[in-house]
Amino acid sequence: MSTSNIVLNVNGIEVIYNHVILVLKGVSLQVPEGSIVAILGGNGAGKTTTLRAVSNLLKGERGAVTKGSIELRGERIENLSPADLVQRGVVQVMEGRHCFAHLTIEENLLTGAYTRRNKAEIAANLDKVYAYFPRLKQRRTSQAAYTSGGEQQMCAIGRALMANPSMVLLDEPSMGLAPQIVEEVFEIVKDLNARERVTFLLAEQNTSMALRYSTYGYIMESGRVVMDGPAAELATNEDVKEFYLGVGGGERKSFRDVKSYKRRKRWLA
Amino acid sequence: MAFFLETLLGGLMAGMLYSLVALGFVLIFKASGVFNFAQGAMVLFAALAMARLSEWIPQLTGLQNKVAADLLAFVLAGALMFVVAWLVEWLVLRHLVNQEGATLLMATLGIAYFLEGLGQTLFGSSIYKIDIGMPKDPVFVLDKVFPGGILINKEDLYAALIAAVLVVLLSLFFQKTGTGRALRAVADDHQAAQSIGIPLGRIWVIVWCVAGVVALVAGMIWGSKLGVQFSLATVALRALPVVILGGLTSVPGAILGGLIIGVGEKLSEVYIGPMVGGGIEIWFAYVLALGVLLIRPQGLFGEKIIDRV
Amino acid sequence: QAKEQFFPLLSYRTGPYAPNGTPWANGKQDYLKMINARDGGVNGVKLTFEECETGYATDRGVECYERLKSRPGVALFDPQATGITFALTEKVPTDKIPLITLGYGLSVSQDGQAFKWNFPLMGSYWTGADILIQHIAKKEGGFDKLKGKKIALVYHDSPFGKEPIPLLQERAKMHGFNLELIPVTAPGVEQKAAWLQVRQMRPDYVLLWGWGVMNSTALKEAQATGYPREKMYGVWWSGAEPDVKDVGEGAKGYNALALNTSGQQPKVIQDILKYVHGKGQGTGPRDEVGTVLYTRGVIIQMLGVEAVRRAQERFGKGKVMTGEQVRWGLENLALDQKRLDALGFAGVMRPLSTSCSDHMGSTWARVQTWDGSKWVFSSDFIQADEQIIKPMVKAGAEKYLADKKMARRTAADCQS
Amino acid sequence: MGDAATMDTAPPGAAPAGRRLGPVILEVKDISLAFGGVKALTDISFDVREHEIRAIIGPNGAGKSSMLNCINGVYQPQQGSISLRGRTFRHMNSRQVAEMGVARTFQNLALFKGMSVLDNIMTGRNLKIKSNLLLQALRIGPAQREEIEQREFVEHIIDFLEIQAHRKTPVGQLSYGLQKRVDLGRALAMEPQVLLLDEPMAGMNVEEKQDMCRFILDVNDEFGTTVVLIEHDMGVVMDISDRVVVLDYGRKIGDGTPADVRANEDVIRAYLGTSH
Amino acid sequence: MLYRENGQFKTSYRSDQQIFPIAQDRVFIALLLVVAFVVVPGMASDYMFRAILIPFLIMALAALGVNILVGYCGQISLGSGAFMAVGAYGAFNFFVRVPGMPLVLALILGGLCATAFGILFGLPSLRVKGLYLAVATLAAQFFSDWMFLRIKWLTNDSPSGSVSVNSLQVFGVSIDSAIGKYWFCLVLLAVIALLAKNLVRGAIGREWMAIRDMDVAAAVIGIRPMYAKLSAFAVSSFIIGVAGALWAFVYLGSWEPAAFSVELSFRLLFMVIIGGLGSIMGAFFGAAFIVVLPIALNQFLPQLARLVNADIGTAGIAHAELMIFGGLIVWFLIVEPHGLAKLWSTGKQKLRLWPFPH
Ligand SMILES: Nc1ncnc2c1ncn2[C@@H]1O[C@H](COP(=O)(O)OP(=O)(O)OP(=O)(O)O)[C@@H](O)[C@H]1O
Ligand SMILES: Nc1ncnc2c1ncn2[C@@H]1O[C@H](COP(=O)(O)OP(=O)(O)OP(=O)(O)O)[C@@H](O)[C@H]1O
Ligand SMILES: [Mg+2]
Ligand SMILES: [Mg+2]
Repeated sequence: MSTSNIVLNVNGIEVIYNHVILVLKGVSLQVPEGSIVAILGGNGAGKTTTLRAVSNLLKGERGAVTKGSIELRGERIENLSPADLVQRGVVQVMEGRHCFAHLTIEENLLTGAYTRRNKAEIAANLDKVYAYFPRLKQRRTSQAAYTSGGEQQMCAIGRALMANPSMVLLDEPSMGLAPQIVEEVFEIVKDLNARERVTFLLAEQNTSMALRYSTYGYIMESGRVVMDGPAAELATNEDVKEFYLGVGGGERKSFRDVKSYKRRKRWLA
Repeated sequence: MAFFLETLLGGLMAGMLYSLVALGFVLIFKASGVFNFAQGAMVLFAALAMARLSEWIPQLTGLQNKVAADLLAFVLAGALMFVVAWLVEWLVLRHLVNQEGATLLMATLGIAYFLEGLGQTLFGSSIYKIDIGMPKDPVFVLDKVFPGGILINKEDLYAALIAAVLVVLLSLFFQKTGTGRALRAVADDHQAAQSIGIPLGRIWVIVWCVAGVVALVAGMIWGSKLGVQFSLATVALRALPVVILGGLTSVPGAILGGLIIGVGEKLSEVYIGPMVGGGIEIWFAYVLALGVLLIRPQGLFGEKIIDRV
Repeated sequence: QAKEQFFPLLSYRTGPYAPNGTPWANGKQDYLKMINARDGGVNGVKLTFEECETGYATDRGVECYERLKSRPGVALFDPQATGITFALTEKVPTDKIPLITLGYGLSVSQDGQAFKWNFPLMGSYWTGADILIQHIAKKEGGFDKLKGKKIALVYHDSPFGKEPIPLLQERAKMHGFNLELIPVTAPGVEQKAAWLQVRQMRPDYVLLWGWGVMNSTALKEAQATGYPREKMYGVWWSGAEPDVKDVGEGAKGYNALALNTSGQQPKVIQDILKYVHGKGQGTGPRDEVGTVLYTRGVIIQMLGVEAVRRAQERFGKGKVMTGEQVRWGLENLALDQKRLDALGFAGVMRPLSTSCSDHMGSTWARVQTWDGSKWVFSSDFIQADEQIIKPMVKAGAEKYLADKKMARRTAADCQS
Repeated sequence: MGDAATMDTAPPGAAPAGRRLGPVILEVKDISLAFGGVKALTDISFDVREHEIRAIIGPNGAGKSSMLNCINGVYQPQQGSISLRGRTFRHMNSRQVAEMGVARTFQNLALFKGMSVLDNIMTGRNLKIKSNLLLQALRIGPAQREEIEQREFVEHIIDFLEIQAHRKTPVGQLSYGLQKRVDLGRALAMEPQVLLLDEPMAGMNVEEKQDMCRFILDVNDEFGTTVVLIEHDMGVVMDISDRVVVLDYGRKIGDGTPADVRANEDVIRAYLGTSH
Repeated sequence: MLYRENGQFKTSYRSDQQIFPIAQDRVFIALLLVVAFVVVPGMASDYMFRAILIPFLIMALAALGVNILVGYCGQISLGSGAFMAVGAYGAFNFFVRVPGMPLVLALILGGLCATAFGILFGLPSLRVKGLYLAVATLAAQFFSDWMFLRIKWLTNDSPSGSVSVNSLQVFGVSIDSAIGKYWFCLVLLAVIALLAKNLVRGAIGREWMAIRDMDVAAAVIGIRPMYAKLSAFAVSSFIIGVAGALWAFVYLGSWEPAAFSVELSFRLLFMVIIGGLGSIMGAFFGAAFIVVLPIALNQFLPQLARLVNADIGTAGIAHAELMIFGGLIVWFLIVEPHGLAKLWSTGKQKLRLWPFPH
């Protein structure tokens, strides 16, 4: 990677929750302009925390970046507010949906365009989101709380797109979505990336998908980056294959045949 | 019959006055999901400012025209409420993003104490007068139909009008503008709102400021009725069943709730009270609100309480 | 060790009753300052004081009491609130500190043989109510004219407001007038229903038993419902400047009981202006000096100081008195007109003398009327009817003693 | 906890049962559910047999979660009936359902946020606790014993889910995936006969999913727990379920063995798409 | 380095389920009890007892009760003052009407009256939630204010509604002295706190918390919302009722209905929020904060003013007190939104890691 076109540069950050719980222990990563970068890792590895640190949503969780630096296009952003970041084109899709429960789906989407003024563009964008997720159009007048889990997830993704971002932080976008929608979401990512040069940083559990669509990957374990490399390389790495793709040692094993569940291997103990 | 009508009217107008205070609660609740305990203190603070400024301005500037002085005092008091709103955001709310309702509630309570102390320090704790030229004496209408006529209080009538205008304006603001939508979003989920670029700080300043102005109007009207002093803050307690009955999130609800509570408590006090020794209106208001809640747990116009799994 | 007699001052300068509490508290403080400045204390004993803010809340009041009661040379307590009075009544006998409740508190505590430590000086709500009824009767042309009349009591819904009811009921029975009770929920900011009821009943007179914001609100509502203010009679806690000032013209004609005069003419007030305010040591603003409640504060404090003086006469001049000794002083006050004149209270109040059986000392008051800008007296001093009140006090006191399983004080105890 | 020796890797309790399917334990008949104009479910019928792993699949908003909510008594369907272990109900009552041995996990986390992991899972055992308020207050005799028994049981679950380190952490502070595990733990703590799982593996990576599958198969094997599973990962569904119901827009469009369903045209069109 | 749990292996669940699993905590609590029972009585002045310690103990007890309802079961209550009043007047009636009624029994009966009242006004909680429920409880508050003023029988026919008790005895021993009252309150508080702690860490406590956090999910795992909510109302109002009776009998001695006004209800709610919702410890911190701080400020501010030679007068002090008090509330919340109890435990956690920052 050349350093010139790096949009996001996370440099050795340490994150502490509640003044005492140290969660990230020096995480560094770079996201080049126009790329799709994936963060992979097991539950509790710190993926979400990393994304929150970038989008500055840590404060609401009583977390703080205590060491290291985060730069967006060369500008230090640790002290900006999340709203400032959205102004600079960085939008996060939060894990676990977080739709505005009392607003309808359409209101949710329109709220996503809060930072924009041009009515025509917003309307066009809304149509685009509805085109991506036809299901949302059907449910546009329901209050978000009363839509299904997958519908909420689509709503959250669509809402972020309404801000017309230049960089999107996606936290587990595939969660709760039906397979073909998952596929579609990644196609949308690819599409936006290719056509509008939107940069993506995504945290995913669906490793095979993530590696298929991303350009570069970081693997995290208990608050550290333990491995990184171009997506294609990672996809062929034996360990990754075994633990993240479930195809260790040749063919995909049936879930029925995996034997014991006490065989976890970690890069770092 | 005449007396019944009188009581009814009296109740309606008292209700409108409650609504004015209730509006302040609704605004802030709608915009941040916080039940603002400081509303009563804000009413007091605003009224104190208004009362003392309208007294000081002629003294300091030699302004003789009373209307001009009052107007200036109103504007200055409004500006003061803006400063309060800004300080509240800057010193309190921004540090409590994404915290639970109870925490925020408590914080507004801290604000309430602070404002009560500050208000009395700056403006004194005696009884002060706001005289915006409201007519005090009663008028009697329909004296052809009923012996003695029906008593109407002009002051209350004006107050009710002002309240109605405020409500219409605020309803429009909430229903029709993007900011209104953003406010509701903030109330639902601070973090998600932040994540899509809604500047919580600015939103809160706006809302607290609007609530401050509503408090100022309420304080002015109540103040001209009661005189301005500490007890004004307790008016909030009478407005509480109104908010709850109307629904915490509904501006029109605050009005309708006010009318129902106003009428209910006056009728009960006048007709049931004497049978049980009187003094029942306040608990009756609460029981009335409770009765409605049992049928509609979110109040008449409140947003449905969502519980989903 | 300087000789100092300590006066704890419970007061409320914040909260709903602050507008009334403040001038009252200022008067109490200024009098002590004045005595020190003018006379150097009482026979050389300096008077010291400390204020403690109760906010009219009982628990804060108790805290203040506990804090200040063990100061050296503590003379007496004046709780300034009915609720605090109740709580302290239980505590003072053990601590042996007298409690003065001028014009408020428990009406039955007039009976000093039952309530050894309570001094409801100058009047209780029973005497107040009685005087009002007498005054009304006189206006109507005799007690027999009261028959069939309607008198409404609009009262603060608390023990304070309820105290006069038994007496009024007694009087109603005697003279055949109808007593209507209209409670107002504290603090009294919302009275529309009450006044609608008044309008419906059309009573001949309204007695107002309010405090703080309730008074001015009542007057405003009376105006708004067109009830004639001339027919309204307040107790002495409903007849001060803060109650009528911001109602202005609307309160014209309203009457209230007065225990004392107001104004800056009396000598004692002049002395305060000279010795205290003149030296820039006034507690409150200068133009508040001599207002109704301020003057009442001055009187309270004067009675306290005189009790100390009286006690010194018996237990040793120039000594610091204990609470018990001050209690004796309070029980043996004898302030005749001459003495009052000498103290600078000429015309301010009626003479007063207490005894073991009578802790009130005086049951006189008169009626004043607001003329739109100031209070003017509209009756002579009227004395409450002992015939009616005595038996009630006695009965109440007996019940109290029985409940507490205590015995009436003996004659010997009265001597000590 | 130092005392690992006494803890096995799988929950004790019910006696092992065979893999063979038993009689119908849960039967859903003609269920229809609508919210205003939205028809979440239309005339759905299917049955679940004892010891079976029954999957429910379908596109987003098909009505899968709503179906579970009907079984749990969270929603009251407008039409139809549900039979559970031989008893037929028009409307289900949550408490009764729980008492009859049905446990459930939730799609959107429904944990008790303010409570620790341990306490969350312990609530799953509450139905087992018999001592009254007074005994609990005094914490003597049976109350104390019971509490310890339940604790032991819960520790096995914690061990299994590998959340020992978080035992005393408030669940609100856990990562999403860990919270899902706790949710499962809470359901397991009820020692259910029927376990309703709503997307238990969302937010897990393959390795974790494998563990989860292993576990579901184990409880199913060893204790004969019947499992109703909603899952979007077709790999999982096809591998471990015995029969699959497919919903689409509130209607049932397929029902049968994984192989049947995979071949069903409607299902392919509505849900599976071509890539799977 | 002193505060470590390293090396304290628990070999049974019983030991892990103790109230204080860490040895240092146990020592600390034992010391605290010794101090409270023995050392304090030896050192405190009469003023300390009567004006600070006794009200603190009683308010802590009341806050404990409120915390069960609000903090553990999540039912916002603004009617605690009413429950205290019912406890006080209930106990009073038993005490004066039944000859020879022992004090402790009267207190318990008063508590039971409050329980009944609490359950009655808790019934709406089956349908009404959150802030809306506050209305139901406020209805209780204003109704009780009215009831004790208006129904003469309840106040033993005292014309003004004020009543009094005196010469209190426990098992034949007079507790009129400050120390006696202190010990009496302390014992009651300690016992009730222990029982309450047992409840909240037991099955019923988990039910309460489950209802608080997510009632639908709680119902699905078999918790009956009705039982959980009403039992919380019952237990909580019992404790609050006993506290109310103590407040009346022991602290005030003579009281009127206004002693249990809505302000008291608010204060109790503040105590539990400031102290920490859902924490027994929090009730103590909260009570200390709300009871002691204003008194401390009230005494400290004049001295401070004198120091800088400013005479701000009692009014100024009272206002400054309000401002500082409000400011401190906000400040504490910013430092730790979950209350002083959480601050305390975070502090302990830091201590555990010390000297390393994390
Ligand atoms: N608000 C919080 N307070 C305290 N600890 C937290 C908080 N949020 C997360 N943690 C802790 O930080 C660690 C990392 O959490 P994070 O949410 O970043 O993991 P993740 O990689 O996103 O996992 P998952 O895949 O399960 O979402 C976890 O151990 C978690 O318990
Ligand atoms: N309480 C409710 N009020 C209104 N509509 C509802 C409610 N619950 C569910 N719905 C609607 O019913 C439909 C089915 O929802 P359900 O949650 O059952 O879907 P699902 O199959 O679980 O989808 P997913 O896979 O996305 O979780 C959705 O369109 C949803 O919006
Ligand atoms: Mg995550
Ligand atoms: Mg679902």
